[in-house]
This record gives sequence, structure tokens and C-alpha cells, in this order.
Amino acid sequence: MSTLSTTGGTQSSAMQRREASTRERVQVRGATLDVAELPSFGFSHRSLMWWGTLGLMAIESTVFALTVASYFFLRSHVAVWPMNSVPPELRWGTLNTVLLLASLWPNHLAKRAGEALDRRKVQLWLTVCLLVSLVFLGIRVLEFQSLNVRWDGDAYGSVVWLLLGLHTVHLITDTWDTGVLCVLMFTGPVEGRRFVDVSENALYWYFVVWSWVPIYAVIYWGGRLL
Amino acid sequence: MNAGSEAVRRNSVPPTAADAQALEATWRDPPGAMGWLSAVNHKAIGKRFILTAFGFFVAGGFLALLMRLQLARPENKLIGPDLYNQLFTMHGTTMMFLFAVPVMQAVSVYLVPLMIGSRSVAFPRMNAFAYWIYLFGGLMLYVAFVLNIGPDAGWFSYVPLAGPEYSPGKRVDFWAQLVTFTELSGLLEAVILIVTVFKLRAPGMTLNRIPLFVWGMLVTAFMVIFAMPSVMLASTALIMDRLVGTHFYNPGEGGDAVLWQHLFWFFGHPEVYFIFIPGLGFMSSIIPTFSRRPIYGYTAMVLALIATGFLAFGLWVHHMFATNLPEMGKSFFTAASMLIAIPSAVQIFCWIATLWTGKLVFKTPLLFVLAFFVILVLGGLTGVMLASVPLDLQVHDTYFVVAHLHYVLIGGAVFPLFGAIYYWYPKITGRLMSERLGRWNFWLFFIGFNGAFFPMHLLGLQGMPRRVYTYPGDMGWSTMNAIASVGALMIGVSVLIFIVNVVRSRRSGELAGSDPWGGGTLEWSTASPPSACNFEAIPVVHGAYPVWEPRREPTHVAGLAVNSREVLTTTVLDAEPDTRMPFPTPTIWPLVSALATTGLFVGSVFTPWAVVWVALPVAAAMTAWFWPKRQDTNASVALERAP
Amino acid sequence: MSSRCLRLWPAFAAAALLCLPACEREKRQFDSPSPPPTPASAPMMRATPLQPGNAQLGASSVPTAHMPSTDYRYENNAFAVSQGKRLYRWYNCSSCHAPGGGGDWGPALSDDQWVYGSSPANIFASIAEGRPAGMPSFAAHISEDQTWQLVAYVRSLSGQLPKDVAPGRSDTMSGREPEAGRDRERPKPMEKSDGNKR
Amino acid sequence: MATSASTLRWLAACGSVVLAAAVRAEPLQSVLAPAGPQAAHLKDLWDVMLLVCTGVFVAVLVAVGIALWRAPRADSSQRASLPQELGPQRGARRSVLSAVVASTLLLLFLIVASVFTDRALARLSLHDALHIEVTANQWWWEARYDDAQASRMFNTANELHIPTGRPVVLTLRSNDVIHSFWVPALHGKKDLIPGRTSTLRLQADQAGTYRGQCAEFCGYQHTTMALLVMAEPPAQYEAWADHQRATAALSQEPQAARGRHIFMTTTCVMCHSIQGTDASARRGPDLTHVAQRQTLAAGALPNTPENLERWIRNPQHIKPGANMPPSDLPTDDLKALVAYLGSLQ
Repeated sequence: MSTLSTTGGTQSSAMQRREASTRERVQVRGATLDVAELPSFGFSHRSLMWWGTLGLMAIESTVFALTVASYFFLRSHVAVWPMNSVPPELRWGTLNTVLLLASLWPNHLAKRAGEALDRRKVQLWLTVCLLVSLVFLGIRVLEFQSLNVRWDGDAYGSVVWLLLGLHTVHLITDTWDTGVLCVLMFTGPVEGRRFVDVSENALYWYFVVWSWVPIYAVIYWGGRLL
Repeated sequence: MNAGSEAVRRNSVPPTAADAQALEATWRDPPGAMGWLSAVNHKAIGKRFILTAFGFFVAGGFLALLMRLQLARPENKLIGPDLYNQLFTMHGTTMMFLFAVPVMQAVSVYLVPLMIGSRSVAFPRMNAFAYWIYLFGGLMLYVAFVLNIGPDAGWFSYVPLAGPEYSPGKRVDFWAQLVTFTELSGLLEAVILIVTVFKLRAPGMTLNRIPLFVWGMLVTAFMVIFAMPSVMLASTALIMDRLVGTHFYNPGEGGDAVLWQHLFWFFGHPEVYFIFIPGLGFMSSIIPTFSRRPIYGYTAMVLALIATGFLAFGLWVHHMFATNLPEMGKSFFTAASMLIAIPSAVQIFCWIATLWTGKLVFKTPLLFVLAFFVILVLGGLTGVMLASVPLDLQVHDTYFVVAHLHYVLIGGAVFPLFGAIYYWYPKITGRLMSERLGRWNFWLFFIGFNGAFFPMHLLGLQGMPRRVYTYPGDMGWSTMNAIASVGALMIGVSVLIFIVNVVRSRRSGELAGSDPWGGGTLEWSTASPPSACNFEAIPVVHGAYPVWEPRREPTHVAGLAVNSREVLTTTVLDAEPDTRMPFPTPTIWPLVSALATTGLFVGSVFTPWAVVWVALPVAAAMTAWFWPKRQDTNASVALERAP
Repeated sequence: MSSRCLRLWPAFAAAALLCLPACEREKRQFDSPSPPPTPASAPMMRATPLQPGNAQLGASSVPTAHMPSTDYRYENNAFAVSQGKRLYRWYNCSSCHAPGGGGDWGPALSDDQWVYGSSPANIFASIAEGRPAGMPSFAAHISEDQTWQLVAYVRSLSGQLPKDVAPGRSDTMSGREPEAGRDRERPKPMEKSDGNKR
Repeated sequence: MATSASTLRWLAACGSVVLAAAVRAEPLQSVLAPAGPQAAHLKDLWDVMLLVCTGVFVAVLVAVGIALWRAPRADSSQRASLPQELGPQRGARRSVLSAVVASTLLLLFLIVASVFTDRALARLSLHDALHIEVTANQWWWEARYDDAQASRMFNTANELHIPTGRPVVLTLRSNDVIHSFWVPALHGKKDLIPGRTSTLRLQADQAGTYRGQCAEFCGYQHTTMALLVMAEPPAQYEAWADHQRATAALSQEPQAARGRHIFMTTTCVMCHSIQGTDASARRGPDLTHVAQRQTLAAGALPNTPENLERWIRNPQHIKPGANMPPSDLPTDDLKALVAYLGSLQ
């Protein structure tokens, strides 16, 4: 969490500086408001795609929240939980959680490099992020095997598989995005807006990581503590 | 548009003819069939969206006529249960998923940029993709229906009836996938609208100067984002139960049929407000223009819209009062369901005040808006009755509810929508619709509507349940069913007249000019039909009704590129100029991606593996879509200026 | 633009043609043509549903004498198969062959072992005439049409039917994966002595 | 002006037509003709709601009417007035505010009324209540009358008899999909949901026959899933119940005897049960006293020999989709079968 808040802090201060500068860049001459001097791209809330990403995150958080709600709804209707299996093994899931949290760091560096328009650094850290997320996907396969229940075994199995599946879909899509962006950063064509994409890709990764924490808790501890 | 090579030219104020020409060339969609398929201009997409939605409206209405034909007399053998169940399922599904929600988004895709003084919606390619997905989803459903795979478990598809055991075959699978199609499209449009309203408003259009229709669409878009995922989740679980044997809804394995109802209505009730709130937006746009004054109580109206948006999530359970629920919960949902009447009341009173203190211009759009006061108010009041748990136990799932929901949805959305078409048709086509046909259309619709649906209140009270394909002769229901069928026929005629009016006016209508009604919002300050770029020079806004305001400086924005696509973004709250962004060009890839996605959704009805294998072409198409063309990059590099 | 829209139609028409088999799969036929009672059906009336079939009837000898015209229609009709599934439960087939056809007192119906043949005609004969070692004759008690529905369902138990026709999971305790999820067994006949096995 | 006035005229006309229709047909399952305390409470609440809502509706229409009548006319070319020209408009504000306050108060009143009705419904005493287990099937109702001693329990289908003036507790279950139990003259709906059990408490005060039907869409024959509730004076009810406990009449009349043989040796016996015979399947309605019932197949037909014959010959012509197969019995066998069923008084 600390990483996030600090980045948020530094960003917003940087943002204020930038906005101050834009005000000077707009000139009013009689009937005209001349915007020719405005920047052609901006980071964070100045970029359309940032808001778009926020929208997607809102949608997907709602899906996760509703799935978790369904999990508890189903749990409240049966006596024993898991119904007729043992809770999933902690090993791989926990390992993946730790790795995911750790991945926030290279991800944060990629974001910073993007906002500094530093192509070399971006290439480096994007590659790191890509490799790391490939590792997650590998471990995720093992996670599915360690659930100790089939999706068509009972309602518990169905909802657990759904939760893990939903999050895996996000892992896959973001891995793909990172891959494409990474390649693009090496091959070009590159323009300023691509660095905005890098920063937003990182933002989305934050979401994938932080949304995993409650899902992990439900999948791996719901069966033990409830 | 290879602006990379030539130097950047920027617009001046007032815009020169050269500016206008260059802008037209820059923002126009490419010619030819290929160009048509790769169009991204929000007006082109918006028009297709509106036409498609009306196509489905007519189709759904036709199905309704067939049902009324079957119910016109008791023990009618015209249509059997198998077909009838498909008919009412298709009717409900069409009207809710393929007409009511999309048509509102369609209209706003066309209008919102014009109303907020922007060159385009945000993410124009996404916009095209959303339209294609919607179109293909709808076509899939109707192809299925023609092939006797029409869903037949009701538009609400309650499990277990819609589950694998009691709905064999693929009918319900196609229903579930249609939901996926339309919700995907709807969610994308919601994000597009929110970002458009947040970032693309003309300079000076602060939050308290946003037109009320745009406010309505903004609230709707937020509701869509939080409600639609619920039904997507529900239908995904349903199709998995049916295809891969999961047990979400199987009581034998710890699942629960009521889970479906919670998830479905958590979406299903807010959905009524996705349909209703844009209708309120139409009202608030039309009433001021035709009473020659600004809306009364702008702030109250906005707050009421937002309050409705929040309350709408607090009353889904009132669709489930007949299931076993704890008493306490029931009382809460009763209260919530009744209190949501208050924001609507606030708006109705404000409109009356506006009319009361205005100078009235009686044109067809105003007629449709006035009908709202009769029909919607009646529907709202029966809604208050349904909100009461005990009373609902009697009238729930009877024709009383059929009457109520049609009074709310047709009175609250369709009448204002028709008014809106008469109101904005000249803006879209440059020609006015015929007033004479308009009045015929209105009175037939109004009388036919009350004839069709008012008797249903009494049918419900006399115990006629919904979704019956026939009824015995000795129940005392025959007369009113006959009346209802006649009314339905009148509605059909009036819609025919409307279509005639639209088609004829397109060619021979009276020329409109930029502002035929003397409207006050920005869309009336540009040509009809608007040029490809909407505004040669982006206006600077100084009030809620810029066209009516006395001229204040600065009037327009200068310095945006005219020979390559560039839009002005502004800050979210105060709409101060923020950046000038290069904007996406037309491309075929949204269509290709939509086709691939369609393949994935339809394929997954037959084998889960489609999700894996067809995902590859989808990913490929979307990557090609994202991958920058070198000339576009050059263009934006030429405009580039770091923050 | 509407004229342009028309260009898309051939594509959809083609798609529609591809889907035509769907009509067969989705047909709901409620009243089957009920043929006039055949002389054959009269002597088959029995006092109790639980009389064992006559042992002479073997796998190979499908009694064509009073064997109604074999009806494969239901092999592609999801509704009929699901009706068969309901009858399998209603007529207590499940009490000997187990829900899902895993087999219990009676032989399993979901594996590749077929004592009396796996063709629809064989299965029809097994249900109608009954078989030695406990399989009663149902000719008098189950209408021909319903027997064909049962036949289609029984074949779905071992994955003999197209996956889009075979039933999905039922709303009960689910022993094993739904019929639609089963791989096709390669039926191999078995010498009759194994009929009494398990 | 024009709009609202003509509307009122239209509504009035429509209303009168409808009332005429309503008066002519005696309401078989009307919400507005309660026959017991529960339904009566609901009817009272309805009256309150109708009164308040009609008042509000008229008030709004009058307000709109006056607005249209008093506001001056203009045309689109006329310049629109701006807020600064319109001034503060205190009058408008006052009336809007008071209208909002008034509607809020009315809503609160209705909420209270509704909650009180809920309480009243819960207050029905269960002193020596009659317990009936109702199980819904596609597309018929199965009823089991409970009793302290198992021997006194009995089954019937599609027609309930209940004693007047005595509370009845219905235990509701479903064998397949969701159905909804609804007899408007006695009480509101209650869903029957597979995997769940719910209860409904009602009471009939006046003797009479009250029709109800399934109120949740449940498939092909949702339309034809009616049930009749006969409320009878207690003595008459007890007589009926005792008769139901008796096993089936064994008629010596040869035609009936032959019909009985046919019943036991053909498809009938696979689904139906007749107490006191080998027929014990529970897939279709219990036929022990079928001849006493007023209707066949959950309200599909009046119970006459001709209808019974038509029904057995091909149920799918009368109730398409019902789970009873057509019969290929020779006509004389069929007549014998009908004779037998007719003997099951």
C-alpha cells in the first residue's frame, strides 16, 4: 500500500506544477481563446485513457464484488463449507500473492520511467514486468490444481473456480497488454502518448494486484475460517 | 490526412472557408463500402445505432401484436404455448436489451458531443466496436428465433426453468449470450459517455452549465457501470450451469435458485432507470425550448437525477416479495421503493413550474412531452402501489404489473423519445418532420396506448396472471382483452405513420436551418446537419443556455489543427483548457474485432473450447487495432508538445 | 446507407443455412402420431410390470416381426432426449441402472459394454421385450413414442449422441459429469453370459 | 389543455366500459372480492391506495391543465427570456416546495398503512389450524392433508376443500421449477421454490368455490395450472375428508372391472396411484376419488365422461406439452377405462 500512496503523493504534486504551466499556455485575445500552445498529451487524470481505464476498473471491481457476494450467499445456505472437499492448499496461492505484491515495485519503476519519458528505462522495466507476469501465469496453473475441488463437483467448487478464473482472465489480458506495449517500445513507432499508455498499463496492474488480495483471502481462507 | 508530411495548419476565429474545408476533409469518414465499414465519426455511428434500435423496436412491437392477436379472444388456438413463450420472451428481451437501453445510448452518442461543444466522443473506435457488437448480438438473437432457437424462458430467465434440466436445447444459451453481447456494448458506451462528458466539454461549460440531458446520460452511465456487471455474472453462471455442469443454481448441490433472482434484479431494477432517466433528460431539453425560458430549478433537477441514481440500487428486492424474505428487509425495500417517487416528483413539479411561467409553443414534440404527465404519472402511482409488500402479493405477476411497466416505460421513455425524435430530427437531417402526420401519430399512439394498457390494470385485479398463452371464456376477461388488442393495433398504425413521416420528411421535409425551434443549447449553434467536425471553431461557454446568452468574449477557441484530427480536452470540474489531443482515425479493425468477438460468443454456445481458440483471433484483431499506423504517429508527432 | 446494409445480408443468409440442423434439434413435438393398435401389442399386455422377458431373444435377433419402424428422429432432438431423461427417472430405470446410468443391479449403460446390442433398435427391443436376468418387459406400459425417447436418452448416457443434443446436468445430487459432457464410448458387444455380471 | 381534458374524457369512457364488463362477469378469482380475513386486509389497503393515488393523479393533471391554460402562447422565433429577466419567482418556489412536502407526507402515510397491513396479516391465529402440504408440479397441484395419526392422512390433487372459519396453514414445495400459489379471494401469492419450503396462512369465512392459478411462469402449461378451493361448513368438510381417507370404490359393474384391468396393465399405472390397488406411482395426480372432482387436468376441462375420454385419447390436443402421453387403446378399452375412472367416487 505504501508504494501506492507515495506515488500518488509525488504524482499529484507534479500534476499541480503541470497545470500551473498550462494556464500560462492559454492566451485570450479579444474573441479568441488560443490553445495552440497546450501540451498534446498528459498523464493521469489529464489523459482520456486514464479515465477509460478507471471505468474498466470500476466495472471489474463490481464483477469481483458481486462474485464474492455470491460466494457468501451460497455459503450461507449450506451447513458445511467446503461442502464435500478440503480447503485448497495454501502453498501456491500464497506464493503467488507474495510475488504479486512484490511485482508492484518494478511496475512502479516502469510507471515512473514512463512519466519521465525515458524510453530506455521503460523498455527495461516493462520487460521485467512481462517476465514476472509470465511466472504468475505458470504458478496460476498450479493454483488451479491445488483447489482440491472440481467446478462441477458442487456449488462451492463452481464459485471458487469462477473467482479464480475471473482473476486469471485479468492476469492474461494485462500480460498480453504489457507484452504488446513492450514490443512496441522496442520496435516503435513511438510518440509521447505511448508513455501515457505505459503509465496506464502500470495503473491497471496495480488494480490486478490489489483486487487479488481480497480474492485470495476468500478462496484460500474462506473455506478455512467460515 | 498524412499530416506528417505537410505543416500543421491551425484554425482561426472566425473560421475561414479554408479552415472549414480542411476540417471537413480531416474529420469525414472515408468514402466507399470499405470506408462505411471503418467509419468512426460519432454522428455516423450514432445514426446507425438509432436506426438499428428502431428496427428492433418495430420487430419487438410486431411480436407484441402477434401476442395481442392470440389473446384477443378466449381459448384462441392461433398460437400454441411453444411459440407464445418464445414470442413474449423475445418481446421482453428485444425491448429491454435491444431497444430501450441501446436507443438512449445511441441518441446520446449522436447528441452529447454536439451539446457539450466537442468534435467527437471519446474513444471513437471503441464506439464503433460497441455498435457492431450490439448489431451482431441482435442479429444472432433473431437468426436464432427464425431457426426455432428463440429463447422461451421469459426475458428474466428464472432458473430452474431456464436451467439445463427444464430448458433443453440451445434456446436459453442464445439468450444468455445475447445478454453478454448487449451488456458488453452497453458498458463500453457507458465508459465512452462518462469520459466524453468529463474531459471533452467546451471551455467554460462548468458542471452547473451542463445540459440536463447530458446530466441524465452521465447518471445513467454510472448506473450502467454498477448494475450491468450483475446480469453478466448471472448469465455467465447460467450458461456455465447449462454447458459445463457447474452448480450455481442447483439446490441439489448447494446452489440456489434465488441467487439468480437477486443477481438479475440487482441489474433489472436499475435498468428501468437507465431507460427512464434519459427520458427525463428529453423532457428537460424539450420543455424549456417550447416554453421559451430556462428550466425551473436546474440544481434541484440535477440533485433529483443523482438521488434517483442512488435510490435505484435500493429496491431490487421488490421484484421478489412473493419469495420468502425476512419481514424487516421487506419493510426496508417498501420504504426505498416508495421514496424513489420523490425525486421524480421534484422534477415533475419543476417542469410544471417551467410551463406555468413560460410562453408556450405547441408543436408535436411538446405534445409527446405533455403525454408524459398523464401516462408516466399514472404508471408511477401504480408503482407506489406495487412497492407495498402486501398489495404486491396480490397484483405481482398479473396483468396489473404489465399495465404498470408499460405505463412507466412507454410513458416515461418512449413518448419522450418520440418527442425527442421530432425535436432533433431537423438537426440530424436538416429537414423538419411533418406536423400534420406528427399530430396523427401522437393522438393514435396516445389513445391506442391507453386503450391497450389501461384495461390491463383491471384484468390484473380480476386475477389474470402474466405470460398465459390463452384463458378460459368464463373468467370475465374477454371484453377487456379485446379492447386491449384493438388499442395495440392503433399503436401499430401510429408507428407506421411515424415511419412514413420520417421517410417522407427525409426527402421532402421543410428545410430547418440551424435552429428551427429557437433552442438554447450548443447543438443549435451549429449547422443542420452538422459538419463532420461538428464545430469549425469550438465555442466558449458562458451560461447554461449559451445560444440564448448575450455574446460574451472570448467566443471561440483558436489554435486547433485543421489538417489532422485534434480535440481539445478540458478539466473535469471547471472545464478549463487542458490538452489538445491527437485523435484516432477511421479503421476497419473495430469491425474485425467485433466479428471475432461474435465468433467467440456464438462458438461458446456449442463448445467451451471456443473461448480458448477464438480468443486468439480476438486478441490479434485488437492488437492490430491498437498498433499505431506510422502515418498517424507522424501526424501526432508533428503536433506533439510534452506537458 | 440502408442500401449498404443490404450488402451484409448474404453473409447472414449463409450463416442461417449453416444453422438449419438447429430446427430439428429444437423441435418440440408434443403429440406423437399414435398409430392404431398393432396386433402385436395386444398379446404383449402383461399382468404385472415385473415379468422377465423371454430368454430366447438375443442381442443379434432384433425381433423385426412386431418391431415398429425404427425411429432415429429423436437422436437429434434435444427436447425428446430430455423427455427421455425425465422418464428414465419417472419409470425407475434409475433404480436398477443408477441415475446417470452407472449401473447397480442392472448393467451400466454409460460404458462401452452392450450385452444386447447398442443400436437404437436393440435398445428398443430390450426395453419393450425385456431381457433375461431381471430386465422387465415394458411394451404394454410405455408408449412406443416414449420408448424411443428413452432409447435416445440411454444412448446419450454413453456419449452416442451429439453434444448439443445430449442433456446437461440435472437439478439434483449429481453423481458424475452431465451426459453432454461425456466422451463417446466405442460400443463393443459382449457374450451373453456376462449379462448376469454385477 | 386539450391533451389533459381529452385524456380525462378518455379515461372516464374507458373506466365506464371496463366497469360494465366487470359487473357482468361474476369474478371467479378477483382481488376485489375477498372471502377471508387475509384477502380482506389486502382489499382495505387497496382501497386506501386507490383513493390517495387517484387524488394525486387528478391534482397533477389539474396543475398541468392550469399551467397550459394560463401560460401565454408564443412561437419559436420569439426570444427566450433569461433567468435575470424572470426574477426570483417566489410563488413558483413556494408551490413546488409545498407540493414536494405534501407528496412526501402522503408517501409516508402509505408506507405506514402498508406496514400495518403486514402486521394484520401476521396476526391470523393458528389455533387448531388445518395443515395441508401443497406440492407444485408441471402442471398440476398435489395436496397432502396432514394429520397427527398417519392413517388419517390422505392425498388429493388440484382441488382443495377447507372448512370455513378455521385457519389453514399451507406448506408449499415444488417438485421441478418455481411456481406460485395464488387464490386471490383468500390471500396473496407465495412462490414454491425447489429446494426451499415456505408457508402460507389463510382462512375462508364464507363458504364457496374460489379459483386460483399458478402465478409464476413455469413452462408450456403455466396457463392451465388452476386449482379450486372449496370452502365448506366444518361438518360438510369433515364428511368430505372421511370419504377421501377411504380407499377407492371397487365397482362390480363388468365394464368398470375391465377398465380396472386395463388401467393396471397399460401405461396409466406407470404414473398414477389409486389407493387400495397396485397403482402407487406418484408422477401424476392421485386418482383415488377422481370422479368427485369438478375439473380434469388442473382446470383444463369440466370432469365429464366425454371429456375424460377425449383427455385420455390425446391430452396433447387439450393441454399441449403436458406430461401425459397420448393413448393408442382401442375405443372399447378406452370406454371401459373411462367407466372405471367414473366409478372412483
